[in-house]
Amino acid sequence: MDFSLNEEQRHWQSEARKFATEVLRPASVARDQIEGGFEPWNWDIIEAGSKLGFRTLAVPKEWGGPGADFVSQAIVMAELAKGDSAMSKAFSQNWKWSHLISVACSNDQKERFLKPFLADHRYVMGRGITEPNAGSDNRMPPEDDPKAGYRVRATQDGKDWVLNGEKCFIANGSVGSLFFVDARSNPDVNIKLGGTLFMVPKGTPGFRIGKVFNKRGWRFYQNAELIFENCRLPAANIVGEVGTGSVKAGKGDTTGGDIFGDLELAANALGVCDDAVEMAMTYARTAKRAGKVLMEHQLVQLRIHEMHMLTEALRSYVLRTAWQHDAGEHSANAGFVMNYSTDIIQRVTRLNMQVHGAEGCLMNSRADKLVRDAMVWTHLAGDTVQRVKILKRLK
Amino acid sequence: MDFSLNEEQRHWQSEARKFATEVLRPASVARDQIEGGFEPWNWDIIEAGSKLGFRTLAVPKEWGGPGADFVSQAIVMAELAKGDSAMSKAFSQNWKWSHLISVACSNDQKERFLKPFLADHRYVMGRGITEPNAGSDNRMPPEDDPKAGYRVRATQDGKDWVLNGEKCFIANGSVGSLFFVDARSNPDVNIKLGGTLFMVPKGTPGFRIGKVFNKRGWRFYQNAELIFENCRLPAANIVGEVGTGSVKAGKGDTTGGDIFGDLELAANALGVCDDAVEMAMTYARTAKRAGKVLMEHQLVQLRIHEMHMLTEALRSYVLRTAWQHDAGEHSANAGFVMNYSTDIIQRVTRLNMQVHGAEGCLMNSRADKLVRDAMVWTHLAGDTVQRVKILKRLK
Amino acid sequence: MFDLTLTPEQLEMRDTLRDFAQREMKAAAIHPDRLQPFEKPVMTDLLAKAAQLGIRTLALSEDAGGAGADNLTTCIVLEELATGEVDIATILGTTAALGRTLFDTLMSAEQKARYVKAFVDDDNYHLAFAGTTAEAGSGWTYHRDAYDDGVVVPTAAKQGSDWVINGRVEAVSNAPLAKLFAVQVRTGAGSKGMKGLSTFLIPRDTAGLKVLDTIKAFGGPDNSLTRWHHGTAAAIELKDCKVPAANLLGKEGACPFADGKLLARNSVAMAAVSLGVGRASYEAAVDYAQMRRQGGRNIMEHQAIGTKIADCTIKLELSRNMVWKAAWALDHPEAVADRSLSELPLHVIARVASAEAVHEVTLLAAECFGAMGVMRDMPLQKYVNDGFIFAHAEDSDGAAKLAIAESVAGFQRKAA
Amino acid sequence: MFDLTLTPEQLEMRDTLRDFAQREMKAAAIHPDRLQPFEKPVMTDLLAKAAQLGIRTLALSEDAGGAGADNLTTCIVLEELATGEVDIATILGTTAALGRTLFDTLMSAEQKARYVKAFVDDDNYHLAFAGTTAEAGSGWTYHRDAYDDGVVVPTAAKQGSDWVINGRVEAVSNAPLAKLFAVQVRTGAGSKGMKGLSTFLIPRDTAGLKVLDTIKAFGGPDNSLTRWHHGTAAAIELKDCKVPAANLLGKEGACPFADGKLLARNSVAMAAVSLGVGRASYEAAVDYAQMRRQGGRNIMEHQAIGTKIADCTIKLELSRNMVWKAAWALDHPEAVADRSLSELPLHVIARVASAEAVHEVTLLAAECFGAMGVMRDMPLQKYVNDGFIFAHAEDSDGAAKLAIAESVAGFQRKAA
Repeated sequence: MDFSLNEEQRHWQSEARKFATEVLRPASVARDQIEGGFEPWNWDIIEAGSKLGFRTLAVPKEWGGPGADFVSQAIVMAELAKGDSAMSKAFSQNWKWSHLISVACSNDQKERFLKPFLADHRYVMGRGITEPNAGSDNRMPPEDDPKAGYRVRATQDGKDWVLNGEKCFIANGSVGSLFFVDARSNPDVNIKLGGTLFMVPKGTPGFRIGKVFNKRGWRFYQNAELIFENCRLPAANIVGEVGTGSVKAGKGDTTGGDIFGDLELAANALGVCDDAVEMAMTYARTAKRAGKVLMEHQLVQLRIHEMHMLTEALRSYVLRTAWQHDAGEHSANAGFVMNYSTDIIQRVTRLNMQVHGAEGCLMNSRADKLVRDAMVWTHLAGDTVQRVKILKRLK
Repeated sequence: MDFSLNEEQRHWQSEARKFATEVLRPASVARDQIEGGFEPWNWDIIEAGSKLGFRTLAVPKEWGGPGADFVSQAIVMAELAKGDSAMSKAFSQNWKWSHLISVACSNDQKERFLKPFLADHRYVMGRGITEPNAGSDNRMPPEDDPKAGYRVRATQDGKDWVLNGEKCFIANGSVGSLFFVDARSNPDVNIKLGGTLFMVPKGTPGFRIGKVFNKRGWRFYQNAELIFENCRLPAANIVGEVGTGSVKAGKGDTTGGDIFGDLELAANALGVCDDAVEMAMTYARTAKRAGKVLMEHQLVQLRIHEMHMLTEALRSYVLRTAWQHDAGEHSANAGFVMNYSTDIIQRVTRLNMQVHGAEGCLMNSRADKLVRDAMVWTHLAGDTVQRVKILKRLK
Repeated sequence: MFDLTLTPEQLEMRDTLRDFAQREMKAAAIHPDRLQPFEKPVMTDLLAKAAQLGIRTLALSEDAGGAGADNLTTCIVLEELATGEVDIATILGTTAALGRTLFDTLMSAEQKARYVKAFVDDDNYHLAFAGTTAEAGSGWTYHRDAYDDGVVVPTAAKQGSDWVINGRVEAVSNAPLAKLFAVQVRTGAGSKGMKGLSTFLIPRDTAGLKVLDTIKAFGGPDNSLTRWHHGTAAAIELKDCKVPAANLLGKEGACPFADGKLLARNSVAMAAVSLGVGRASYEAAVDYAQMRRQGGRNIMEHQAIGTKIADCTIKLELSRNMVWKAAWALDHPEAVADRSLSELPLHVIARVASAEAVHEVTLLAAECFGAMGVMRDMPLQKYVNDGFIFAHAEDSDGAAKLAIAESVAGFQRKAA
Repeated sequence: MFDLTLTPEQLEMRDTLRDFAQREMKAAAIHPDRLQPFEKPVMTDLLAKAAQLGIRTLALSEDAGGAGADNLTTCIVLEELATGEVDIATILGTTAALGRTLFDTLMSAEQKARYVKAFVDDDNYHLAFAGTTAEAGSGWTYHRDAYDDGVVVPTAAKQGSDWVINGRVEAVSNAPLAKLFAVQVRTGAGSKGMKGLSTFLIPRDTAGLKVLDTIKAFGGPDNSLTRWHHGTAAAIELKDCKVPAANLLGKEGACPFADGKLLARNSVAMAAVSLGVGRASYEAAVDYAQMRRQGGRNIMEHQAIGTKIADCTIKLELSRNMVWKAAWALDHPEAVADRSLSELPLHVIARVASAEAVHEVTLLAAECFGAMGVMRDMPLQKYVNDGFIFAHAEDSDGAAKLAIAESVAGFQRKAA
């Protein structure tokens, strides 16, 4: 057993730490305080990080990407998230789709989509699954209701397919150049049999962005509606086969969990927790109550103790899971560590807020921001449906 | 980074698993149900395990022991604890003292104590720190009260030292052949300056065992009073120097935490959690409520999900910490993972009890036993004094 | 008019019982010789003494010879009693609640005439209900219709003017002591679920009724099961047990206990008993924290211990409010009608909330004691165990919460 | 005699306010256009409308022209109001509580004659207290004597029959709206801690009194601080502010607010406001769970959601019991004397327990909404934020618990 990082992993760690400290963190609270759904976004930050390889980190070397392993990916996400959780996610969100392209797409598709992705520092991607009436039903389709789940309709018309319907809460929706869209090629059977995965580039006629959502947390990170009105796509934009369901089409599951998506949220949470621990320690060593610095009060000692303890537990679990991915070891840990990170990020950011306490009628803006960012995990990474679903991965 | 076990680690894992399954587990509940403080103890089990190397596991190879590394030690403790937590502790309790001997004792002392320890399958050891009025004060002596902490008196008389006083709650008290006893060679200064560590073999005149404690959990594991009435010891039985305090005398702390003691409890807890998860899964797949097996009820799914998730987080943290010990990496993780294991073992064993539920007026005896065993962690591994103390290890 | 004043009678009873619990019960209950062994036989002398204080017939109407105490008074009394010893409080609470239900609510005048005098006169006369209700474990059928296969009760067949009963009921509370049983049986051949159930009054000395061994510390194959209840319990066996039709309680096929509503009184009583255990552990911790010195001061003066004590204080305070509210509500259904109280199942909330709170309080209290919290000659470990039993009962655990959620949703279950 | 019946007047007020909150306040309060921006100015038209319903003068005695409502009634009203909008409930609750304290308890007849008519007649007349109390943050000095360096207040110097006040008070609740301030100042030169403090009545239009900008969403250097309170607040600045000696409230050097007891009324009122927020989020979740279909059924019918709803139900029920008890206790000190109530600081317990409960309830409620729980055009994220503010106030957090522990231990702090 050996927990030490290899040279490449250490390289990515120090690059990410530097970028997070110098670029992300200084912009973090300021962008969080910009009103609106789209407005907190900033292309310059994306471009700067892209130039350092953070946008394309997961693209295999044979396709011209950095081809970082999962341990490096986890480390980079955590380091970037310590600067700003939402900005970290804006980079890593691309990794799973570049991974999907390299694993599941035809060479023609790779030429058409992976190459431009690599070439353009502002090319980001997203995936459209959720719809107003299909949230958890996409994750865990009820056995007794074949019509449950996404309803965006894909109809064949000659050699083309025509999409109609709406997706909501789609990450990178307002800024993406390419979307993987789950649509129902056969509405009469369940989504595992009637679902097909399409690649929809920005600018395709009949495809437009609807409402951009204004969120309480992760304000930098974009989230929007996708609207399809007779959006026509060539059959060449289908990932895998028609009607194989999206997981199968994406050749998603080779290590017992989602290859990457679950680990992503856990690693990001780790960075937020690191940030919170550091904030709490710094504050507790200077601010005073009743004539003693906070760090001398047992109340505060116990809070910081818990923050540190939980953060180290999460770090251990994240790194072990990343290694399991790299080793191709079968395990359900990716899902479990994602759920776990939900509990930990929320507890740790709340303890950080408690350590800071209210100063009169005001609260430290970053302590408040971390709590709001952490709330996003509730539905992305740790709702009860996800927990039940992940339990089912156990043998 | 590499989490895989090497050949030696795998060897110890499979040996321990076999012994736990074939010997410990079948005896576990039966011995737990024997009345009395001493009576649940069984020498045959100790002897059988000793023959497989579990009593002497930590003794370095140069002194004729197996010299297993910390990762192996953690794995063995967890595997044995899955069979029976108290029995596992009865073995591992010896490791830290054999470690102490090999690190801090003179060659003469090694000859006199390490050799008989290796030779006799029934030779077990303990350490006497706690006294009726000195519990947490030994761990964290109050700065403003130099008299706080243990009070057993050591008075010099010619070349000998004479001990007087009482220790309580001493592990292996009723069965030990050798005890490391913390005594006050100078009662007027604090224990870091006035404390001296003595080796007291069973049978030393003036040394006897008092009350054997009858515990709610860990019933197999022994706990007793040690009574010193003009107990005369040669100066050759002093560990290190007079008046260096016991931690320093024991050369205890080279990795930022106790070398071994803290990890020990965390690894043991991991075994108990593994046991609980397996019990809960097995039960939930067969027992029914309202016509459905428990595993089909979300109530139960969420409980088992949490049990599994927390257990894997603990495993990750235990293994990482064990590796850090082996790598000589400075870290406070040993203490933190010990505290963490307190929270996890209690939560997981309670969830297991909840999964089992009351069957009429009866509860599964093993589910009940695990909860009782877990309660021991409260004061051994996770009270608030320990947490505050361990926080102070952070730089 | 909202008013939290207790009557002088309530205050006096509380004082009397507090005094009795502290002076007479506690020393015996937490004596190391009693705490250490696994078996803890009921302390029958103390049980009788408590009965002599009128607790057994506390809730029985004054007309019938009891004290006619309302549910709130009963809760106040049981909490105090339970600070002394939980099994005695449970046994008396069960008899007191059943006494009111059986004699004052369910029996015909003729039945009452036959049994009430002996009940009132005999300090050792206890009552037991052997049966099941639709409420038991209903949470598991959350938002589904009742599942009927689980309802297995003894069967009764008519023979002339008698009924002949056969079957067995497991784990009947108070059975080892009870002189009169209310036994739920199936009279409707072919009926299922809660339909077709009837209840018979069966005196202990009835031929064919056998009370089996009291449930011991360990049982099951290889002692694989551990006693997990308060009070005392045993299975009863009915073999061609002949009971006159006159002993039918209410109408045939309409067991008055079936819907569980009559047992709400018992839920609240058990919630009050749990409060007593929580308080005993809390008071022990407060005393100890003000005496034990470490870190240069009494440990109470450390923030970490102060926080635990405060958490206990809050939890007990909130639980008692809830238990008393639920108790008062049982006697005042008109307060729901006039919207002073909500329509929630307050007795379930009280039972669940107090069980969770007391469980946590006993754990926090034990933490204050360090290693002494797990030694068998000290009471803390027993309080902790008692707390676990409260928290992990079928009517105080996750499934019980689902019953609350069903009520919020206005869900009405079709009876099976 | 223990009785949980509400009076017809209490029920009627509850209905009136519930109706007002649902029909008039809610639509405006949770309109996406209000929810999305960071700044949420006080909805002054609704504030005035609520004032017209008599809430502002609710607790003021009838003699003085108010409704003379007791604390329980005030809590019932504020909870309902807060289900509609939390800032309005906070502002009105603050004014109502201070109204009773200032006019009915502290002012001399002469002072009352000067100010009460304007207060009663003017729907936009609010009150503010600018000062500190020994209770504030006392937990941090747990089991130690009071630490005095923290007490910094404006100073007052005698000048003829006037006092000249200089200084600044941060974050005064209601300051942006208040027409009359009760300002704590140090009159005793050289005095320390809570000794030598006096309180003056200072009308808003007094020369030298300046109310600074209302606290905005962001503040501090680089906007490093975020608004973290309910209601509305601002700093006040006093520059050579001349106040006649006749405006001294009570005796010089004996500030009636110093020990914090007078503000218990306000603690309980704020606890009631927190309940309203918890209920608003809970009711939203119940409605949504009965409408949203996933997994082939309304999500309410899934055990996981049912458990969350039940937990919310239990927490709110327990909190409300506690708040009402504390409210009633404030009006009935005799119930402590006759031992119906314990001597615990019930208002602190109510504040802490309801803050924690409401915090948890808002989080559970938001979980039922999935992604919609974090969208700014939906009310859930605001309820969650409101819940955080309640839970992380100085008087509802860890330090407040230590005040409870001190009371359990019977610790008496020497005032600094």
